[in-house]
Order: sequence, then C-alpha cells, then structure tokens
Amino acid sequence: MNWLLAALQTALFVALAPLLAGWIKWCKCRLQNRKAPSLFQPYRDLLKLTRKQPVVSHQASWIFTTSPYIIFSAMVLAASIVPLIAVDLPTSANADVIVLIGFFSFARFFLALAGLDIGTAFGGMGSSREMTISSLAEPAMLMSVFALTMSASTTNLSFAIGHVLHEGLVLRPSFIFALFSLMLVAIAETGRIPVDNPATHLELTMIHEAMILEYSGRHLALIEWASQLKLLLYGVLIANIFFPWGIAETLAFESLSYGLLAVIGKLALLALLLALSETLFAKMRLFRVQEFLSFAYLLGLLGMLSHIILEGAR
Amino acid sequence: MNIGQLDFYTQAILSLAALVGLTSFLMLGQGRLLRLVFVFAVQGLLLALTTAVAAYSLNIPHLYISAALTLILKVIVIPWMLRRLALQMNIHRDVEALKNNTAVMLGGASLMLFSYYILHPIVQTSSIVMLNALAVSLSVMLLGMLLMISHRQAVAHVVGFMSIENGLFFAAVVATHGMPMVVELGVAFDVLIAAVLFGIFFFHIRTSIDSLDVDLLNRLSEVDK
Amino acid sequence: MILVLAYGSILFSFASCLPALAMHQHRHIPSLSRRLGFDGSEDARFPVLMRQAVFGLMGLSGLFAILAGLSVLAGGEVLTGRIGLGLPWLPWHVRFDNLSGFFFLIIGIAVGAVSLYGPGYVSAYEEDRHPFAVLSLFSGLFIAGMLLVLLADDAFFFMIAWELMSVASYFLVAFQHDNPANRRAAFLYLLMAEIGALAIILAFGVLASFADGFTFDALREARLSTGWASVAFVLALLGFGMKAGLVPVHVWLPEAHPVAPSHISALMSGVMLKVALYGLIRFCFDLIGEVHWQWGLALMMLGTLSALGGILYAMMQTNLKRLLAYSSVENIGIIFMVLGLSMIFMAQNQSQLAALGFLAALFHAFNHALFKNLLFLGAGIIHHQTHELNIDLMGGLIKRMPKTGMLFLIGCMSISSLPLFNGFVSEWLAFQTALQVDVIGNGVLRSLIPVAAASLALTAALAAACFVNVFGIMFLGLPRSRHSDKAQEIADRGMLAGPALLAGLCFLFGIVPGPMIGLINGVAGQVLGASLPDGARLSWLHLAPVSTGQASYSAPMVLAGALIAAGICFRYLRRSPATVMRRADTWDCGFGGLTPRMQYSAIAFTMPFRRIFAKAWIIDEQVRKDSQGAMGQDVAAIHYSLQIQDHSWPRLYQPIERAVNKAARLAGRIQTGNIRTYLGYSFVTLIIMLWIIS
Amino acid sequence: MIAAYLVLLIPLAGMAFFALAGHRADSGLWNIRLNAVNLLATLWLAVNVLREGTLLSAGKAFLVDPFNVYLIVLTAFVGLTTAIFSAPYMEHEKDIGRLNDARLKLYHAMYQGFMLSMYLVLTTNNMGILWVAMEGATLATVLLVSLYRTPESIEAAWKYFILCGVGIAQALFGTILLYYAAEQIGSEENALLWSVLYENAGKLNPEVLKIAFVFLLIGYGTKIGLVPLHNWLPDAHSEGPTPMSAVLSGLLLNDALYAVVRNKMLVDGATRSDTAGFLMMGFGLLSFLVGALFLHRQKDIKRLFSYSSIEHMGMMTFAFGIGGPLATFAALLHMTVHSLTKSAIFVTVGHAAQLAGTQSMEKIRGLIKTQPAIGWGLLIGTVAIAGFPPFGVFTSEFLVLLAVMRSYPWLAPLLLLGIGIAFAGLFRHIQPIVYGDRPEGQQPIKANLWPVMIHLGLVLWLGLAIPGFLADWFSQATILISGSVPL
Repeated sequence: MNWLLAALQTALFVALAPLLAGWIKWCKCRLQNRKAPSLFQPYRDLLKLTRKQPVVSHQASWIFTTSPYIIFSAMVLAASIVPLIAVDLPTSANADVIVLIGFFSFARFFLALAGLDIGTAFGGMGSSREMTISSLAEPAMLMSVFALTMSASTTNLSFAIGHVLHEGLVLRPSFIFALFSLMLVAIAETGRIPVDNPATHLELTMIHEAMILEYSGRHLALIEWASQLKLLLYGVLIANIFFPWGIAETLAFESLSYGLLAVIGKLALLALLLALSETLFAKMRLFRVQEFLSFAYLLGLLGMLSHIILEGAR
Repeated sequence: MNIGQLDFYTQAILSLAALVGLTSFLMLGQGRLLRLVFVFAVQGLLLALTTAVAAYSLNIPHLYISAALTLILKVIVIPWMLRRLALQMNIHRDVEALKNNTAVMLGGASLMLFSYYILHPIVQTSSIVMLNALAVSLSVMLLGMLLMISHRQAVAHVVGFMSIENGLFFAAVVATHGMPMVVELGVAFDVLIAAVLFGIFFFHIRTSIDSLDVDLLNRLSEVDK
Repeated sequence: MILVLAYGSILFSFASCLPALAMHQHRHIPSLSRRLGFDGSEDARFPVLMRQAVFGLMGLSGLFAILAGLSVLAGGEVLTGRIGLGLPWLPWHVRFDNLSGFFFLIIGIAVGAVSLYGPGYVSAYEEDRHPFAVLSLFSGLFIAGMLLVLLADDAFFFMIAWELMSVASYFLVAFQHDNPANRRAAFLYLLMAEIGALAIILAFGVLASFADGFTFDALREARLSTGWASVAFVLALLGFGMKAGLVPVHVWLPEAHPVAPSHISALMSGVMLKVALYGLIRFCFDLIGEVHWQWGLALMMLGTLSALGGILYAMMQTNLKRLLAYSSVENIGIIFMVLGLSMIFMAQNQSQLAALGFLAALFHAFNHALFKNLLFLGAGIIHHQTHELNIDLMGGLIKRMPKTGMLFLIGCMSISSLPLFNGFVSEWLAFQTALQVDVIGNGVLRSLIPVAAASLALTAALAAACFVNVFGIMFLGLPRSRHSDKAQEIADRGMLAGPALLAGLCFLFGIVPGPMIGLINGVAGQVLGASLPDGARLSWLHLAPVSTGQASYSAPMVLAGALIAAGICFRYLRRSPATVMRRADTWDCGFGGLTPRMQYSAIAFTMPFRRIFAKAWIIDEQVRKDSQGAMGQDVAAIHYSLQIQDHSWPRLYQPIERAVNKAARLAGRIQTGNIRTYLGYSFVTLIIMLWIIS
Repeated sequence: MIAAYLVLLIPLAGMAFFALAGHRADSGLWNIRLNAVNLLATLWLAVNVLREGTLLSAGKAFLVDPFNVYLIVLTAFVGLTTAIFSAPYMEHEKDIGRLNDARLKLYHAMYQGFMLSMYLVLTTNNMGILWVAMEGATLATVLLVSLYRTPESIEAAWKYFILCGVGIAQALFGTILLYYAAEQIGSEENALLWSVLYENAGKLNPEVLKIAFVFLLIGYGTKIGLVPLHNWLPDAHSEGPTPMSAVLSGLLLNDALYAVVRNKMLVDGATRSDTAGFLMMGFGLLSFLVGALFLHRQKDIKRLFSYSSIEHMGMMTFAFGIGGPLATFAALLHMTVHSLTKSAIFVTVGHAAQLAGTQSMEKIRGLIKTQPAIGWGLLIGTVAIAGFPPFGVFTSEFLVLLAVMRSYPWLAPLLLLGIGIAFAGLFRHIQPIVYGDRPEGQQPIKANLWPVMIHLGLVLWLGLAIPGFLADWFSQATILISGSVPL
C-alpha cells in the first residue's frame, strides 16, 4: 500500500511539474501585463516534442543520447523521496537529503558532459558556467540543510518534516535563515532570474539553455521536463520543510486530498513570489553570481550559528 | 717559597727556563731568517743545558741521552740545514716586515700570563719546584704558534714548529724528568723525519710558486672568488 | 598460517626483482641466456617472458596480500612474530592485526590490477634507454617496502621498511632520468621523504624516551605528559603528512607522481599515500593511546585545507597526471579531515561516532585507492596510445577508444562522488559523521565542524566540475590534435583488464558497500576499542550508520528505481518508428564549418573558477595581440599564455633553500685558504678551550 | 699475541721491500698480497681475542681488547680492498703519465708505512707510542698527498703537514701532562701504559687530566678533522691520489678518534664528570653542522666527500660525547659503517674521475649511461652514506637520534637539521652526475668494482643484521667505554 502510494506520489510529481512551469509563466505574463498562454501550454510543448524526430549531430557520442534519460530518471528518483502530500513514505528510507543533493549533481554531471559532447563553443560555455554555479551552490545548500537537521537531528526528509510538524509552530531564527538561503540556492540551481534566464536562447549570458542547445525531439522534451521537475522539487522542499502544515500524516483519502490541496496552494503562492521577483529583478552578470551565492552561504552559516548560539541546544 | 732557599741546580734550571722564554720572544720579534735560525739554535742549546743540569742534579742518566739528542738535532743539524737551505734559495737577505710587531709582543707577554693562570692549579698540587717552569714551556709552545701565525716565511714556520717541540721537551724535562726512553727516541725520530721532509717541501714550494711566502698558498679555499 | 600468507606476498614481491636481474645478466652474459635456452634467434622472446615472469610474481604477491588481509579481517585476531634480523637486542618484531590487514587488502588489490596492466604497458619502453631490469627491481622493492611497513611492530623495523619504500619509489621516480624535470622532481621527493622520515624517527624517539625499548608494545606502555604527547603528535603529523601530501608540504607530490611510469604513479598515488595514513593512524590511535580534541581539530583543519587546495590546484592543471596527483592531495585531505572528526569525537568520549568517522575515513581511503588507480592506469593507456598527456590536445577519444572511455568515465564518476558509486558512499558517511556534531559540548567545535563539512561539499562539487572538465575535454568533442585523432583502442587485453577490475570494484562497492563496511567496522573495533552497532548495515539493502531514524541510504533500491524510471520513459518514448533518431551536422549558427579550435578548452572551462578563486593561485596570464594593417587596427593573431603556480613554492620552499645557501656561503668564509688563518683558528680554539676548562 | 707482532711486522717488511726493491711491474700485486696476508694475520688475532678475550702482551707494550680488535680487522680489510682498487688505478695514472716509477715506489712504500703506523696506533698500549705512531702516519702520508707535484697538491701537503704537526704537538703536551699525573700517583715505570692508567684512573689528579684532555682533544681532533681544526682535511683528501683519500677517510680519521676516546676513558675515570663529554659534543655538533653546510658549495667531487667525512666524524665525536651506552654503541657501529661506505665511495669516485678525466663535478655527467656499474655504485654509495636504510649508516644514525632524544632532546632538532642539510648537499651534486645523458667523449674505462660491491654488501649486511661476534665486541667495548650494556 505504502509503496503504491509512493509510486503514485512520484507520478503526481512528474505530472504536476509542467503545470507549475505553466503557472509561473502565466503569472509573469500577467505581472508584465502581457497576454498569457494557457496554463497547460508546457504539456502541449512536451507532447509536441515527443512526437518530433530527434536530430543528433554526427559528433555526438552515446553520452549525448543517453544523458536525457539519465537526467530525467535522476529527477524522478529525487521526486520519489521528497514527501509531496504525505510523510513517512517507504521510499524516503532509500535516500536522505544528502543523497538528494547527490541526485542533482548526478544529473548535472551528465548534463554538463552532454554540453561538451558536440564540441561547440556554446555547449562548453554552458557546462563550465553550470558547474561553477552549482559548486558554489552546494555548500550553501548543505549549510541550510545543517541548520535544519541540527534541530530535527535527521537528514531523512520524512522524519524531518514530521519533526517540524509535531513541534508545532516554533519560531526558529535558524529556520528563517535556512529558508532564505535555500530559496536563493533554489533560484540559482533551477536557473531562474537573476542567475539565469530560462526564457532566452542564443544569448551569451545563458547557462542552462546553452548546454541543451543541440537537443531536439524527445531528448529535449525529457530535459525540459527534468528541469521543470527540479523546479517543482525545490518548491516542494521549501514548502513542505518550512511550512509542513496540511501534509497528510495518515493515509486516509481525505487527509491525502487535503494534503494535495495544501501543497498546491503553497506552491502556487511560492510560484507567485518567484514570478514577482523575476519581474522585479534583472538578470545579473555571471561573476556577480558568486556574491549572490556566498550570501546564500552566509545565510546558511548564520542559521547554523544562530541554532548553536540562540537556540542554545543543550 | 723563596728562591733563595732552593739548591743551586734548581735555581739554575729556573733561570735557564727564563732564558728559554726570552729566546722565544726574540724569535717572535725577529724578521731576518738567519738570525731567527740562530736564536732558535740558542734556544735549543739552552734546552740541552737544562736537560743536562736536570740529569746531573736529579741524576737521571737517560736525561743525558735526551740532552744529547736535543743538542744534535736542535742545535746542530736542523739549524745548519735551515741555514743551508736559506742560503741555497738565497732568501737569507730578504727581511720580513712584521705587521704591528709591538701588539704581537704584548700578546706574547699576556700569553705567558695566561699559561701561568692555566697551569696554576697543577703547579699548586705538587711540591716539585721545577714545575713552576711548566708555565714557561707552555708559553714557549704558544709563542711558537704565534710565531707561525705572525710570520709568512715557510722557514719561519719550520722554526716555529720546532720551537713548539722545544717547549714540549722542556715541559717533559721539568714536569716529568723526561719521557720514557722509547717515547723520547720515537719523538726524536719523528722530529728528524719532519725536518727532512721540510727540506724537501721547501724545494717543492719553491718550484711551484717560486717563493716561500705561505700566503701565496691559497689556491684551495671555499671563499667564492 | 595467515602470517605465512603475508610473508608469502612479501617474498613474492622480492622475488619479482630477481628475473629482472637475470635479464640484466642475460643482456651482458650471452652464455647465461644460452643456458636458459635462448639463442640469438628467439632472443626477442626472452624479454617478453621476463616481463610476464616479473608481473606474474607481482600478481601473486598481490593475491597473497588480498588473501592475508581478508583472512585476518575475517578472523579478527592479532598475530605476532619475529624475524631474526635487526639489532642484536632488538629483532624485527612483526604484528599483523586488522588495521594492517585492511591496508594489505588495499595494496593487494592495487598490485593485482597493476600486475595485469603492467606487461602491456612496459613493453613500450625501449630497453637501452629505460632498462626494464631497473624498473622491475625497484618496483618489487617498493611493494615489499610498503607491505613491510604494515607488518612492522617496532620502531626500528618500521623505519627501515618505511625508508625502503621511500628510496625504492625514489628510484622509480628517477627512472626516466634523461629528462631534467624528472631529476628535479626525484630530488625534491627524496629530500621531502628524508625530512619526513627524520620527523617520524624523532616522534618515535619522543615515545621511546618515555618507554623502555623500541617495540610498539613498549611504546604503547609509554605514559607521556600531554605536552610531550603533543610534540610527538606534531612530529608524526609532519612526517606522515609529508608523505601523504598534506598542504602545505605537498609540493613534492604533483612533481614526483606524474613523472614515474603510469602503473607506478598509480601505486604511489593510490597506495603509498595510504601507507602514510596507516602510519598516522597506527601512531596516534594505537601507540600514543589517548587523543586530544585539539589534535583532531588540527587534523581537520589541515585536511580541509588540503582538500580545497588540492582540488583547486588540480582543476588548473592541463597535464593529466599532474591533475590526478593533485586530486590525490584533495582526497587525502578529505580522509584526514574525517579522521580528525573521529579524533574529536574520540576525545569527547563519543566512541560510537568516532568509530563512524574512522570508518568513513578508511572506506574513503579504500575507495580512493580503487578509483585513483583506475584513473592513473587509464591515463597510462591514453598516454600509451596518444603519446600525449596534455588534456588540451585531446578530444573525441570516446569514439576512438570506447572501452577506455567507459572505464575512465566510471573512474571520474566515482571520484566526483556521484551516487551509485563508491566515492559517494564514503563521502555520505563523512557527512553523516559531521552531522552528528550536536552531541559535542564544545560550542566552538560545534560551529567549526559544519563549516568544515560545507567546505567538504564545496570540495566535492569542485571535484565534479574538475572531472567533468577532464572527461569532457579529453573524451568528448572533436580531437584537438593529430595524435588524438589517430588514437586507437588499446590492443593489449591485460591493459584493459586491470582498469576493468578496478572499475568493477568501484561500482560493486558503490552498490553493496555493506560487507566492506562490516570489515572496516572490525578494524575500528580493534583500533578504537569501539565499533558501530551492526546497524551500520541494518539490512543487506540499507545503510544506516547512526540509526534508521536519522539517515539511511540504499544504493540497490536507488539503482532499481533509476532503472525502472529510465526504462519506462525509454520504452514509452521510442514507440513510434516515425521518431527514429536522425544524424546531421552540428548546427554552426550559419557560420559554416566548425573547427576543433572553436570548442571550449580546459583552460577556458576553468576560467570562471580562476576568476572566482583567484587568490588561491599565483596566476600569470598573458594575452598578446599581433595587430597589423595601417594603424595596426586589425588583429592578425592572439597569443594566450597562462602559468599557474602553487603558493607554497615561493612562500615555503624557496625561502628555506635561500637560507641554506646563504648559511653555506657564510660557512665557506671559514676556509680562507691561508694557512696562517688556520693556525690562528687552532691557536684561538686552544686558548678558548683552556679558558673554558679552568 | 704473536699475531699482533705479525700484524706489525708484515707492513714493516713490506715498507722495506718496496723501498729497497724499487718499483716493479707487479708492485701493485705485491701490495695486495701483503695486505691480504696481513688481513689473515688480523683475523687470526681476532680469533684469539674471541677465544681468550682481551690480550695484553708481555711487558704490557701491546693491548688488544674488543674496542680495538675490530678496528684492527677493519683497517686490514679496508687496506686490502683499497690495495685491490689501487693496483689498476695506479697503473692507469702511470699510463696517462701523471706518475713515474720513482713516485710509484714511494707510493707503495708509504702505503705500507701508513698501514704500519695505523696498526701501531691501534695495538699499542703506550700513550707515548700512540702519539709517535699518529705523527708517523702524518709523515707517511704527507708525501703521498703531494704525489702529483701539482701546485695544489703541494699546497695541500704543506697545510696538512703544518696543521697536523702543530696539532699533534699539542697532543704531545697533553700526553706529557698525562704522564705527569701518572707519576704523581707513583707508578714510575710504565706510567704511560693505558691499561695501568685505566686501572687506577680514579686516583689521577682531575685538574691535570682536564687540561691534558683539552690538549689531547685539540691535538688528535685536528686529525679527526673537527671544525675549526679541519682545514687541512678537504685539501689533503682532494689532492692526493684517490686510494690515499680512501684510506685517509676510512682509517686515519677513525684512529684519531680512537685515540681521543682512549684518553676520554681515562679522563672520565679521573674527573667523574661529563666535562670531556661536553667538549666532544660541542666539537662534534659544530663539525657536523658546518660540514653539512660545506657540502653545498663543493665543485670538486673528492672535496665533496671529504666534507661528508668531516660531517660523519663530527657525528661520531658527538655520539661518543653523549656517552650513554646507546650512543657509544651507535658511535662504534658508525665508525665501522662509515669507513666501509666512505672508502667504497672514494673508489667509485676515483673511477668516475678517471673516466671523466676531471674531478670537477660540472664535467662529470651521465655516469649511469656511460658505465652503469660505476654510476650505480656511486649512487648506491651516496644513498648509503646519506643514511638511508637498509644500510648500516642508517642504523647508527637512528640510534644516535634516539640517544639524543633520551638525554638531550633539545639538541635533536639541530641534529635533524644537519642530516637534512647534508643529505640535500650530497644529492644536489650527485644526481646530475649519475643521471642524464652521457656527454660525448666520456668513455667507459677498465674498472675493478669488487671492492665497492663487497663494502656496500657488508654495510647492507650490518644494516640488516649485526653478526653475533661483532655485536659482542661492540657491547663489550660499550661496557668498557660507557660502563653499561646497551639496553
């Protein structure tokens, strides 16, 4: 039963990811008072791409053609361990948050390799930048994870969320810091403004798009989908770790559906915030990203310290 | 104790000791080779005398032998050889200009004082009066070294070396009435050989740097030129 | 019985020296070769036979080492023995316990792989320039030395074995001595080895001056004040750290490791550093006995420094083997950092967590031995095929050498600690150790350890970037030079079998780390006197070092999940025949004709890191433009040159060198060459001495 | 005891033989034969000592105890191997016209003379004769240093002669004081016999002996080559013929140290204080460090290794100065391994210099490529002398370090520094010599490397395991010197 539920939830993750992307686009268009595409546009795009015939360069090796599958399945795996609508999933015992980070880096590794595989200038540029940013983002992420796990004293996401849930509403300064740092990391990792602009092609500042420039057809679809999934994952992480209320603790149907609604609501709100920030801020230069991320790291560190100093554990 | 109460021989030895010390001072100040050799011979003579007197007064027969050895080696053979060499290489005329001679002299004097101060504890321990002369012999040694340091002539170095030997013999006589015979003979033999080798070396040095100025022997050094 | 196995492995490694000597004689005394039944006609076969003999014996030695290690780890008892050599009152004491056994295992595996790889590799050397006799002689001594270090149970024997290892490896580094750079590297290496060894001797001396005798048992008994213990610790850290290549005393390592033949570099980088680690563990945890948290902190700091420095320097290298050597510095740094953690926990009486850290450290040591060997052997293959070590002159090798590419990729993935591979497991354990910081009372430690952990994360990310760079530039894209364009897949089966073995183990221990961790747990039990509850592998499936509630990782499940997910979308997406993949030219923005020179080079790839971590190196970057035209307005060519230097050269080494030379010059003044001065010396000495005495 | 007389008579006869017979084609061979016979004689002596313990001749003129018996055998052994090396070497020197028959006659006669004085130094029981023999050694070798008659060699010989002569004179003064002190306690006859003095060392006047020791130390220390009295040493070693350098480094220095230690035993007995020890430690450490520094500045390969001799003698003196059983044992061992290793190195160096036609290190290159045997010999020898195991030098240095850690831990860093510097100094010169490609015009030569192999083999053996009888001698000597067994 639990395993089935876990599988269902993973499927739900995969299914919801494009919707979130669509919703963010919609909000952005509205905020920039443009005419918005339908919420389901991303689904149509993916479908169209899967129907198209993929064209692959002569120079491409097997790395290039297999990477999309690897990346996508890594994201799916990540999705399988993050509680979306219910805690204590059996799958979450397979991997904790550190492994989650591992999955992300796994996907990134192959994405970067794929970028280098063709041997164009753009691909290498994208990979190099992607690796740079991620290597700066990882310590920051770990710092915020520390701040979280030191109070929950577990790296297992289900248990951590459960812990926060049972503690009830406690204002922890460490959590506030961790939340903000995690948000910044999420922005950097998912390639949103101000770090990267998802809506651009063939711009010398692009990062993510540069790597996947050569992809087409179902490969492109998988990669797009994977990145939407990543966005959703970060969203759910933020939403469920810091505001877990509403998530289902029992497997009764109504609590589950209640949990679903709750998480959708939270995500909608987060997405709105993201869209807002993306309308307000401009993309920054590549070499200012380090300041951005070191600020995130600083926040994480402060969170950890404030946990030690202010919250006086022991 | 007062020297007046000592017997004549001891007095004689002590005064001879004083004279020996004086000769080394004379050598130290001497710039002319032939005179240097001559003074050295005189020192040898004094040494031989001392030994003989000691032998007679304490009637130790084997001291006569060492006296004889000294006489032959230090008074006759070596000075004659050195003189001959000097004449052969005709360096007997050139005078060595000694730098700050007076300072060297004063240094010598203070050396005498120093050696007395060093040997004082020993001298105290014994009743033999002659031992007082030990300080003289040590200072003769040190003066010999000072001579070698202050002179640039190879011949002077040999003389200094030999006068060091004199000091040693003197010490042996006054302190221990001579060494055991076998040692005496061995030392004498070594001195003889040394003298011969010196003779050989003069010619080698002369042929290699056509001078006997040891300051010119400075090819082998670690100072970067 | 088990000792016999251990001795056997050592004897075999010694034996592997002999054929070489025979070969040498053969080259000089034809009669011998005729007696061996090789007349001039089949003379060509003789060296081949010798190669097989040498590496066969080496392989046997490796096999025996593995067996000995496994059996002692399984049995878990401590064996002692004596060899009738050494000082009259101090024969060589031998002790074979779990710790030694574990490192025996590491060495055995590495040597086994190398012995598979070797015959093909060394066939490239022409005999008169690089005599195989010398190579195999010192390889045998080197391996024997490493094994003996692990067996030694008294200070004297330990030092002899240690120095045997150093000297033998020195000759191996100097093997290709016709290149001046190699000579310099060898000299530097031997110098550092010597200084390190002296430090170790002093460390033993400190213990020995509180004990009676030099046997380790006696040293264990020694009761030292904290001050002296710390002195001993610092000396040992200096000595062993120098060998292990801790920053800032690591400089010899990237010089020496690359210039040796690749299979030797593999042994030096993958195994010899571990022997240094063994020495430190033996000294601190076993001989000194009780540890202090300050030591742990020092170890952790140095480790973090080395990890970061190592990977940052590695990233900037374009010579593949130098890069790998620097990355060894990084991994050693990680190991020492985790070891420091374990020391801290030990000092805080958290023996369980100490055991966890210890376990993580040793497991990472094991993994590093595996994948670093793999990578060095791969580098050897590539060098063998392309005669090229500069990664900026390679590219597109994955199509030309698919098997090697696959193996190298596995190596890269495990070294950048991606899930499903062994590197990840040990780093995960390391993080788990760091996460237990809450139990520590000392607030400073509690805030420092997470910082160290974060820099560990940074290290891991940088490592990933570094090896994406390596693999991407070398194997992907278009070939950047004629050599790499002409490159062929390696023909010799053995040269693939060695790396393949290692790669297989990397993956195996990435998926089922349980058994290995169980073995290491036994080591921890013997060395620390504390081991994890069997929860370390609560089921064959899951890995939960502390408790299931806190963290768990199940590689098999992850693998299964990945396969399922990938399988589904693979099946689903490739249904329709209409969407079969089509090959076409790369899109070139309508520019027309992409050339290899347009793609990113390694230097370009690492440019952002250079900009961000600029302070970490001494960078000398020069761009020269040849402009032409009337007013030189249009640029004909742009020359770009980049030199990147290690900080510790000008900061640490050159000052010392200058000081020594200056002192020597001053000392030289003594010897003026004037005999009167000399007489003056003896005169003055006499006066002074007399004055002193009275 | 007949053996002892034999040991002395054979070289005497040899000297006479060479002096009278003049140079013949087979003089080198005869030299070898004489030394071989003498080695047998010394072995016989050793066997006697093994069987009966300390030997004291009638009239107590000669004394053979565990302390000097192994030095005697060592002397004979090094003498033989060096003779083996010198036969072809000297032939080659004659062929290239650096030497003529007269000088070769002198060389062989003086070789035997030198050996004679060495044996006399070791066997005699009379401190006066000891002195005479030491001086004799100088006289015997001084003409060999200047054998080539080049300006440098004559300069070197002169310095050697004067400095050692003056130094040894001071030693004689010390001996006289010793004699005086002995007379005070009224043993008129044979008052200079070491055995007698040692028996009633306790009664000797400490004041006198302290001063005497200063003179003795400076006197014999000049011959050991203690800084700052060392200046003659590198010159003499580098300018004389290589076999001479080998025996000077291998034997003369050892024997001078032997003389100092014999006297130290008396002084310690009398003063019951570490004064003598401290003096030796001071000199030793100074020589060790300065010698190590000098290594860095050398251009002449033989000079290089003579400085390394200074450094090692410094370490031995230092070790004897520390004086504990451990340090003493280490020093005794170090005397052995050092003279074996160093003479082996000089043999290879001699060949290398002949092969390159020069002693300047810039010009000797690529030995391993030119003549692997010589190249490897030099390299291994350097490794051994630099104190790497499993060679014996490491064993002794290890023990010295530990002894220092026991008694004077704050000196250990200095020692460590010295070893490191010395090591760097050696290898920075030797590496380019042995490695690299051969320069054109550097041809292999006919070389006899058996001595090298035997010596290094022995050093290796001593590093791995010290044979029982030798260990016994060492420990007995240790008891003799330091009064207690090593551990």
